[in-house]
Amino acid sequence: MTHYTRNEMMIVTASRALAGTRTVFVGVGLPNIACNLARRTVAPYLELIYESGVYGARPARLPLSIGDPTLVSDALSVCSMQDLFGLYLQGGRVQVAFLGGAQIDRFGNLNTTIIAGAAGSLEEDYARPKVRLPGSGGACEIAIQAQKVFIIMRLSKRGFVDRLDFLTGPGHLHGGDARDSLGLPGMGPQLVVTDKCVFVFDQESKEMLISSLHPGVELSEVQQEVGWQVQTAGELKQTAAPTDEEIHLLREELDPQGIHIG
Amino acid sequence: MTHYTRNEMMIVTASRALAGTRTVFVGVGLPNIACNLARRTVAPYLELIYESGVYGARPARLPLSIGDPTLVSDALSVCSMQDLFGLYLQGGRVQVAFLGGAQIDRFGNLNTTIIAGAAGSLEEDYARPKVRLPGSGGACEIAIQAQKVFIIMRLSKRGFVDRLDFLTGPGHLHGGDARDSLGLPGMGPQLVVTDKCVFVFDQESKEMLISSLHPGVELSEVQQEVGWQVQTAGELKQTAAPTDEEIHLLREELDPQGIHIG
Amino acid sequence: MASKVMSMQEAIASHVHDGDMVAIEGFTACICFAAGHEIIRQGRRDLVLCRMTPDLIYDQMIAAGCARKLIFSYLGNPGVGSLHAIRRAVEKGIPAPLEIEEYSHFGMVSRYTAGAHRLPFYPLHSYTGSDLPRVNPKIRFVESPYDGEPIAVVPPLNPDVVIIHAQRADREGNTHLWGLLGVQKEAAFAARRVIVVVEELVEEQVIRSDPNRTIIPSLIVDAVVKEPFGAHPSYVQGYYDRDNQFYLQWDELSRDETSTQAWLEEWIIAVKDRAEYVQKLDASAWKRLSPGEAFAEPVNYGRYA
Amino acid sequence: MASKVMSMQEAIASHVHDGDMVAIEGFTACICFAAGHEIIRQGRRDLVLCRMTPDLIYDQMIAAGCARKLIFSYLGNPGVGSLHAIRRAVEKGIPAPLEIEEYSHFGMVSRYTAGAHRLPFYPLHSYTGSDLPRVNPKIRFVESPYDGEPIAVVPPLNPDVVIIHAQRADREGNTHLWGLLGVQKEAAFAARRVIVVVEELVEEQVIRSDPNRTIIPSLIVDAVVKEPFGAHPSYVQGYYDRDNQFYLQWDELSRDETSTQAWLEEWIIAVKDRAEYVQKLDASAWKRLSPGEAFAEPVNYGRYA
Repeated sequence: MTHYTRNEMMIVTASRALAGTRTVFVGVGLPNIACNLARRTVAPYLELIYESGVYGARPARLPLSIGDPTLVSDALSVCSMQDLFGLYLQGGRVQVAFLGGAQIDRFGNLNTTIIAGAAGSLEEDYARPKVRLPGSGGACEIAIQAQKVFIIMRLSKRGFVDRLDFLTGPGHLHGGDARDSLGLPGMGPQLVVTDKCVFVFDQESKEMLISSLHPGVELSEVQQEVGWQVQTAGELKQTAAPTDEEIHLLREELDPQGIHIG
Repeated sequence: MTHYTRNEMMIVTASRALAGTRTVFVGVGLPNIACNLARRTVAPYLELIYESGVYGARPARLPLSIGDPTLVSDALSVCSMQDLFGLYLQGGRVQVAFLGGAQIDRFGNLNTTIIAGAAGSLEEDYARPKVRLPGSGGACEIAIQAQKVFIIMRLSKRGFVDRLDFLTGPGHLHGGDARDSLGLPGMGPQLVVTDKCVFVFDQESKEMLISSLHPGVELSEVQQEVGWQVQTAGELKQTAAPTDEEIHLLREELDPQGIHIG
Repeated sequence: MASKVMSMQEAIASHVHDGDMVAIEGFTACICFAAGHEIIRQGRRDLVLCRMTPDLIYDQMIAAGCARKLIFSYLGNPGVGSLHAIRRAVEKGIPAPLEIEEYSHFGMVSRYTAGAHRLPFYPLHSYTGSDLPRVNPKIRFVESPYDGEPIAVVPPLNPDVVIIHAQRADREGNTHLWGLLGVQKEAAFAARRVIVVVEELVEEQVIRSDPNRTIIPSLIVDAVVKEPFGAHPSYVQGYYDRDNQFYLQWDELSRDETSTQAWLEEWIIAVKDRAEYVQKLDASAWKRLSPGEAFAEPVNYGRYA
Repeated sequence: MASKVMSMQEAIASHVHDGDMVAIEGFTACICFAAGHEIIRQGRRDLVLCRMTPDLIYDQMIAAGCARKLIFSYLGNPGVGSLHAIRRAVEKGIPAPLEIEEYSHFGMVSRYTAGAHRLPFYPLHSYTGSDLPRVNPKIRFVESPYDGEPIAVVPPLNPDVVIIHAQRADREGNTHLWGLLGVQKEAAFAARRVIVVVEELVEEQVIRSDPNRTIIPSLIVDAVVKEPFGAHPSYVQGYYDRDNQFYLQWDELSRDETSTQAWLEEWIIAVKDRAEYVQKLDASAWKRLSPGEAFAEPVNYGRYA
């Protein structure tokens, strides 16, 4: 079996989660490659939707950003952002959306707004942040409206925190039936793919559970990078390693310059 | 001076009221010809807007309806009806709109919905009308939103009534500052052009007043066709007759088959 | 993706059922008469018909007894006069009483928009001072949380089936539409099922060459029907003109219930499909209705590989 | 109508004033850097800048001290990383404190839409459960009068000036735009004044040949500027590609306040206009950024005379 990188492991795992999916809301970078890989393997009818207004993209190169001209040329439809967010996302036409963030908590809530300083209150921390992050972009409504949310994030103690500095995009909020009781249309986060393991969410409590460890990763390595006492989902499995075909597609076709897979 | 028909008199009078206007919301038939005549005479920069989604039409023939393909070919812009009603009309970009109706009252309120039978209540008359008219179309929001409304209607006792059977498009409602107090964005009806005379509206009471009689028309002829005691606006004037040039444009260029001017 | 191409017969049989809420949209342009005729032929009953402007096609469907209710904003034979069959139903209950639910144009547009955007309501500056809210309790008002002023709202409209006629689509239903766009995009996205009917089937690459022209994506399309001249007597921009002679003829013949029924029998019931209808029309009609050519100036999307 | 064509200098001098609310829109595509640079050169102050994605152009304008406030939804160098100058302003008040007002993308789109449609608010399914409403009191909720459920709303956004870059327009400002459409139409209709900047000026007949492609009508346009390569380092579909080398270079140099100011001095202040900027760029840049040809398939609108 071919040697593979941690990024390749993440991408392949994310792509397999798209088996049978028809529509995916794509971010650039890793999710973009994962979706293009899925189209060539487990989800041949997958259509890529970009918040910039693109449906059915067929990028001839790796897009530089979410609004690259290669996403427009040869797309099935290109519309205004009002239509993209209103008709596609809010209209309930997006089955899976990929999101990431600077911080995630045990219920899959995401922070992409600020890293707090020492001010103490949310309002003051927001007004004078230690680190100003990019903000929501479309993440807030994507988290609320997409049928399912898949999260891709590298595992780290700074990222997997007990308490977010700011809640930008709602996951399962405080867990249980919190989403349903607020009437959020989407089902929220279903999967968190990291470079070391995969998490799913408990059906009842909606708490994040370790579902499988990537080959060669120990449970303690994961525990150590998570800011709360994390449980496993039943018997712990090992994530299936990338196949030769997947690695070949990634290296020869999808990212020949090794920008994202390296 | 060339002999002219009553319709030609109406069209020419309506066209002159557009002097200096930039945007007009056009209906088919008489208003369409009046607007095209105005473009060639008093309002060279007039742009025609049709509710079907057309801005800056340059019809190569007399349109058969408000959605004729000749309105699309060579137009400056063709958009969805959501954009037409939302961005142009509600956006406050329409200076003048032409409306008509089956009934009008002294405050310029219009009825295009039903002619009542004998039921007695509005709801019952509506459920079982004597005559079912076309309904609002865009008239309700046009009456509310256009900066100014010009009305074209043939003078008749059946049309100029003391009390509408149904209020489809609001004029000045019960008069005075009724529109303002309800927050309606447009100024409401400013002018009523008929085949016998022109009406304006009193600045304070907003009641319809005879402003000028067409050549050869007696005041009593007008009184007789209006269902309320109608006043004049100061000293009664005579409407200026069509010029030879206007008549020539109408007959040779705008309606060579005499469909509307006859 | 598998092709969704099927005959009009199959498309109506599979997707339009008794009691459905159906919208054949198209504002004066691209009105799919072929679909309406097939619905009549297949004898559908108790439909709730939605359309901004019912036009002749709903006059025919209501005369044929397909509908129990009509949701609309303008009841007219555009540029000609009344819709006599619908007036008979509303004024006299002939052939059967017809329930109506009435809006203004912008109200109907807004209902489809709310339906397409999955919004609980859509706000618009209309109806204030009008009697329409008195006869339609679905028209309501909400207060703005910014200035406290009231504004009218309408609820979403989500038809079971929306039928759209257009110039061209690929076999999956990615559809190019040009000329008047009406409310087609909003209606199609609001629908549970969408039937696209086109003048021409084209290769996917034709669609992909001009993605800004794709008004309806394959994602929301259930059936694709190729039906040339399927919008006659209405028109398709660049393909054929409105057959105004027919609009005038209908104004005459539809004033009488007997001659209306005779026309339905001759031109719909006794006709197998649109191909036969087209054959039955005077051959000179197509020549008379054919427009000259006026092509859009070229547009380069560029290759970015 | 008289021509509205003028130089960028005239357009900015006439239409952008100190203290104005200004939006240079364009989502990754067609970002009018040329206008932003001219605003810096003319020394505008106290601007309220609106943009979904401030991108490098607002990073430069804020570094140059033009703005007192920023209304936005995503602060990033797209595909690269942070906007360091804006971060310095927000985190450390360098060169001056910057007030911010923050939304999600759909919230910004909805604000422009409400502004363009003259609505008191626009409803969207967002913000429920998020902390954003806690730090932005303009995000509110209203109850649906149909089911009583709350839904988020945002107020209209009506900038004093909106600047749009596009492929082509006529001399009155009727503008064809293709590729990503972003929020340009809504922003332009929401504006009090509109400046359109284009790669090519064309005859009115080019625009009239394809009216569905006209995103912005002359009616709402105040100035038309012909400025080839005016969107560099962003891209214009079919004309040139994004200059990603510059996006990477800015990421490096803008980390430091001194090198940022040196770049502004060399590439904006010391440069007369966009023509000089284009000359100053490596000549090979345009070759490197030039896409291949990929034309839209023909479309016939027909002549109906």
